[in-house]
Amino acid sequence: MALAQHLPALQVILPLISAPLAILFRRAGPAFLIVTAAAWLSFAIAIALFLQVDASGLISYPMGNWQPPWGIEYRLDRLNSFMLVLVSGMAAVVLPYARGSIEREIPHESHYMFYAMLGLCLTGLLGIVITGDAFNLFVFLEVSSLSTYVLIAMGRDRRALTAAYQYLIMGSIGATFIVIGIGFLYLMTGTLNLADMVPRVAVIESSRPGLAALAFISVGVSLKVALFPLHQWLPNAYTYAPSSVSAFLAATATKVALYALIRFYFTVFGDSFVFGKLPLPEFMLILSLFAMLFANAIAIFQDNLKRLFAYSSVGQIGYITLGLSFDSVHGVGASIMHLFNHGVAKGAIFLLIGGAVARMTTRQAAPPAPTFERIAGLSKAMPLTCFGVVLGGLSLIGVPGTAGFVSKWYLVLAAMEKGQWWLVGAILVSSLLAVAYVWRFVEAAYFRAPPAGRETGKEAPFALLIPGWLLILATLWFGLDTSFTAGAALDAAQQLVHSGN
Amino acid sequence: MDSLILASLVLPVFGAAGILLAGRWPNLRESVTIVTAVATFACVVQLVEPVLAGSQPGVRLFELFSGLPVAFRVEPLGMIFALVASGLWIVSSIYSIGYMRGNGEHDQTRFYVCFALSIAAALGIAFSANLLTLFLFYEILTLITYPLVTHSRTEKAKRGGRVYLAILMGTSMLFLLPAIIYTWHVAGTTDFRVGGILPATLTPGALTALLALYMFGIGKAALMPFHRWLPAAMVAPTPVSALLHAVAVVKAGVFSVVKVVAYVFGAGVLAGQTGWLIAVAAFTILAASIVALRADNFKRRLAYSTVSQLSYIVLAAVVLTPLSTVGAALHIVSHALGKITLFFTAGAIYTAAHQTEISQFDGIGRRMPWTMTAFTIGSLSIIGIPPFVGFVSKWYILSGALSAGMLQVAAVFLLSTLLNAAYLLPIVHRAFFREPVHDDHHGEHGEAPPFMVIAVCLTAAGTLAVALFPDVLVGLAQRIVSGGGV
Amino acid sequence: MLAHFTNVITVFLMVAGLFIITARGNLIKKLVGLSLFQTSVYLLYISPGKLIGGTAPILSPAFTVYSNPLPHVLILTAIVVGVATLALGLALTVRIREAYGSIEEDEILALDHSVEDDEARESH
Amino acid sequence: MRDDLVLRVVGRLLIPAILLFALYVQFHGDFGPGGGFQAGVMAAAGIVFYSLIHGLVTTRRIVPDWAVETMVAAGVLIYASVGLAGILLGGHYLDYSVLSSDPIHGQHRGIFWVEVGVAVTVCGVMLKIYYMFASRGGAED
Repeated sequence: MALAQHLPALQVILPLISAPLAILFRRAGPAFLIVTAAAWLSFAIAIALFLQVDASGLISYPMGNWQPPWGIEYRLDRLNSFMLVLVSGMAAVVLPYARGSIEREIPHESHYMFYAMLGLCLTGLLGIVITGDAFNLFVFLEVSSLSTYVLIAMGRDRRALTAAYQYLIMGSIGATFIVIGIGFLYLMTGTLNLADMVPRVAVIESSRPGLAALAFISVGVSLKVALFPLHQWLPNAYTYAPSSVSAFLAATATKVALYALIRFYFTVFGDSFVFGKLPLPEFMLILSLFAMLFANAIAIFQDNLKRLFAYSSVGQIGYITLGLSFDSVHGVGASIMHLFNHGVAKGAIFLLIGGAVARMTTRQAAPPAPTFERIAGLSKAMPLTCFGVVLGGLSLIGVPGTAGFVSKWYLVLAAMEKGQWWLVGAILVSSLLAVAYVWRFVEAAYFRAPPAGRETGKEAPFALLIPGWLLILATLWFGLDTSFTAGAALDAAQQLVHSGN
Repeated sequence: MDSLILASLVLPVFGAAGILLAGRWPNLRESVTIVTAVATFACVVQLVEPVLAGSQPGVRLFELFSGLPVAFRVEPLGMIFALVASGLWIVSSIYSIGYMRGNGEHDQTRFYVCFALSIAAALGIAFSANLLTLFLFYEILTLITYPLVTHSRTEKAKRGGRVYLAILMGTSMLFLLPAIIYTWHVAGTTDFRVGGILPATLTPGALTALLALYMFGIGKAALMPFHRWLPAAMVAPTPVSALLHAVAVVKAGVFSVVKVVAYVFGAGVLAGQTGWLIAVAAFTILAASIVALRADNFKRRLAYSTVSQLSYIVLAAVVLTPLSTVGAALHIVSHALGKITLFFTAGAIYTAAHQTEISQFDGIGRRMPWTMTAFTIGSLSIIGIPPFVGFVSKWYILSGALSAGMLQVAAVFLLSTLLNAAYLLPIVHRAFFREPVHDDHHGEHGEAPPFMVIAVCLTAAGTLAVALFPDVLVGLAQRIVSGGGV
Repeated sequence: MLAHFTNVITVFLMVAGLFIITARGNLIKKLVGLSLFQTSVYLLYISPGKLIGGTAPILSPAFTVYSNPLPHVLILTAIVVGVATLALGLALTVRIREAYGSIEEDEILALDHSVEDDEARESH
Repeated sequence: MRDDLVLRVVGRLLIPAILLFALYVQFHGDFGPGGGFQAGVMAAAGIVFYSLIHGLVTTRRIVPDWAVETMVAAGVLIYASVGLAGILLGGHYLDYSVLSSDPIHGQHRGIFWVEVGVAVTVCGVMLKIYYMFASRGGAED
């Protein structure tokens, strides 16, 4: 069918069209239907593209029939076809959830705007992943960022506004750094096509502008990644955003930024330069260790569950960057796997917590912060929600049988291949820190008596429970059947890692 | 054959689902438990004959990592462990009914569900064909027993649960997991094979480090200094302590130790490398016995006794002679039968008399003759007095140690036998030969509920029966060393 | 010479912008800094695209030297993005002002802290 | 709002000229400096000028909020549909050459519609921003 060849374009265009359509209707119902349909279709497209890449390798789509490197090219390989599945899949799960959850969080008259912004955010994220053009990447980055700021600011708590503002400043600085870096690359190579850049960058990468480009891009993308210590914006943003937004961002936004990092480091500059000739791996390794140990330790002492799991995200991002710094097939593969596995698990946790919060919210007041005091004894009222959060937590810890275990296995294996036993220790210690914060939840939800005055006896609404549990089941599934995650991730790593170790 | 393996793993899981569904009707729920237990045991028993005959039926599920599947293979040692775990599940289900109802415990449905799932996990460990599968079920067993340990939901249970989880998860994550990954890294496989899988190129230093990671990583074997979780787990209801912390969980630990020593390292690789481990195990045996001697809380004394007895098995395994390996396998059975009897007694006394401290047991044997007789038999078996099964296993272990010329090991065994007697027999004496103290708090009481008494007598009889008819077990145990047709 | 000159300006704007963002507590001033910072990037792109003596890239036999149009196009996009960011930032500032009664960062933080203290007290 | 005769007269004279010039810039975009972006800003500037003279309330009656939002959305939709038309007519996304039998003509047609989309959206966004700020803090009178 002729349409099949246009799937790369449709992947991005469908959500892009859904956003203005949602605004045109100006009503929550149709807006929801349109954006959800777009998200589901784009999920289907992502799967189709993944299979297509799996079967026949690279796909290139020239936008407007301008052949690369002159025109903008959408380019799909193992890595980004895998990422597309994650991003669009999360959107497909989060959207039905959002319908139930924003009811209590956002005034009804702005619902259509919420859906439009979510559609736009999805467009941006998918665009970053699929595009083969450096400047286009920046534009999509800003599309997703701007819509994200709006989405975060829609939280009912006024601190959502300051969180969004903080993120706007940090995010814009990050994006501007990226665009400066891309500018240097363009000035030096005369091209914006990432694939076309590769041979030309190889010539100039040791020059001063080349290094400056790498530095600017590194810092800029790290800001979006929330790599420790550039993570300051993340805890507030995740804590005060509407539940569905927290879940979607936690699962996709930082992951897509990490994708951009991988793309620049491994494809454009080449890992043998970035990790072989520069002291970058040491640098990244130290930052990753700080993230894994400090952020996870900070997480233990949080009182607000959403903030706790936000800090946990910073820690888990440390795992991912640690894997990248190994620059080996298993290390990079573990990182790519963990992008996916952590995204799914963390998304599930935020969805389930959001369900619990929704149940505790009355229509008049702002949603209460899910503090440990408030969720004390919650397991009696919401057994399924609590059990789901625990299972998601087990994946964060990396208990066998969950998806987190698979990525941890490869990460430890990669550390062993490097002969770095102390790193093995650090990875495992940081997963023990995860045990500590997950068990704080367990003890609060299962052992403490419910606070006086809380209504008990009601499980979270099913419309909110099902999407969360769907992701939990996915976590368990990918903990046992790894042919999709590990297969794709290791293949992608194989394509990315060149340095021959 | 494959279906039997899978059935014995899946039946308890279905049983758990059934229990959950039948939660509202206690009689139905308990029937489901017992029917499931019997059916599971029946499945396991049917596997005995082929294994005795030398075949090792196996089944491969999905591949978790490329070349590293979740797979099951029934070999003689696993067969023994599975028989013990599933067989005693029946008895302890009967016992649980008496205990849970007698004490009016809350959340009984959750209790039975977790119990059934624990058994499934234990069987998974028993049948695992490689380290990965073993680790998978090992961790599941830790997690699924956590709700049982903390069943009472009190502050004390929470603290006990913390210790339990911290030590078991901590050791398995910090030591066991890297050990397994390292094994996979250097050997390219994690399958259990007779003679070991480690390449000969490994330096002695690396080998020792790896052995240490395994031995301390398998925290369930309760080698000192990682034994504290076991006394901490005693906050659980007694059926849990009895089946899980005398049989399923701790035996999963020592079972894993024996498997790792026999099938990952292999006697040849380890020869001469295990001196320090023998010392640690010997120290654990003696130190735990001495702690047990001083404990007044009945369950605490039993717990430390368990710690000590577990190290018997570790010690027997690392002596590395065929006889001692047979002894280790048999001791898994004999200690299971003996110790479950003792724990059942503890629960019976708690239910009937609400006593937990040994100093309160004066004259209790006169009121609870059946229970305390069973206790005496169990004690004698643990001490190793013929004609009970404890004697058989100790005999093999001792002969093994002597055949290897390890006199100091033999001495440790003898010394600890004396200590066993010293911490168990005074209880018997107290129960039967002291005048009961009459206090007004508890009033008169009689025997424990019938369900419990039946269970206690069954296991006590078991210690005798197995000692008199040991053919099947000894046959299986000898299959371990004779190679079992791999 | 010209290239050097623009580079100096670019770097000056960049540093000045970043300085304002970090050193000023007023939310509006921060946005001003952000705009300056972004503006420096426009210069960075545009100035190398300009050839002295070059003309607009419209093909004509009379000219042989053209300026590169691509940076202009890119920066047009970047400007749009910058405007959108600025507008959104200002809108947020307005709403922060409505919610907190202040646009000074330290005052807002103080208000937030007092709220968090209240929450903590409530729950204990 | 004070009624200022000079302003009103100047406004009446200038606003049509501004809007007309916006259209000129829009349609001349193919041949000279100009295009949808500039045209949209100019048109919006004309309306903003009107509101400075006649007040926000009056302006909002003429160009209501829903119309502004519709403009924002419609512009993007126009752009996206031009792209989709490319696919439907057998080319790639945003392939203008297939929009007409003659590729050059097709390019014209495509660019034209894309520029229309840009103009509509830009005008909408500008007004949206203006409304957003102007209506805050009691400025509405």
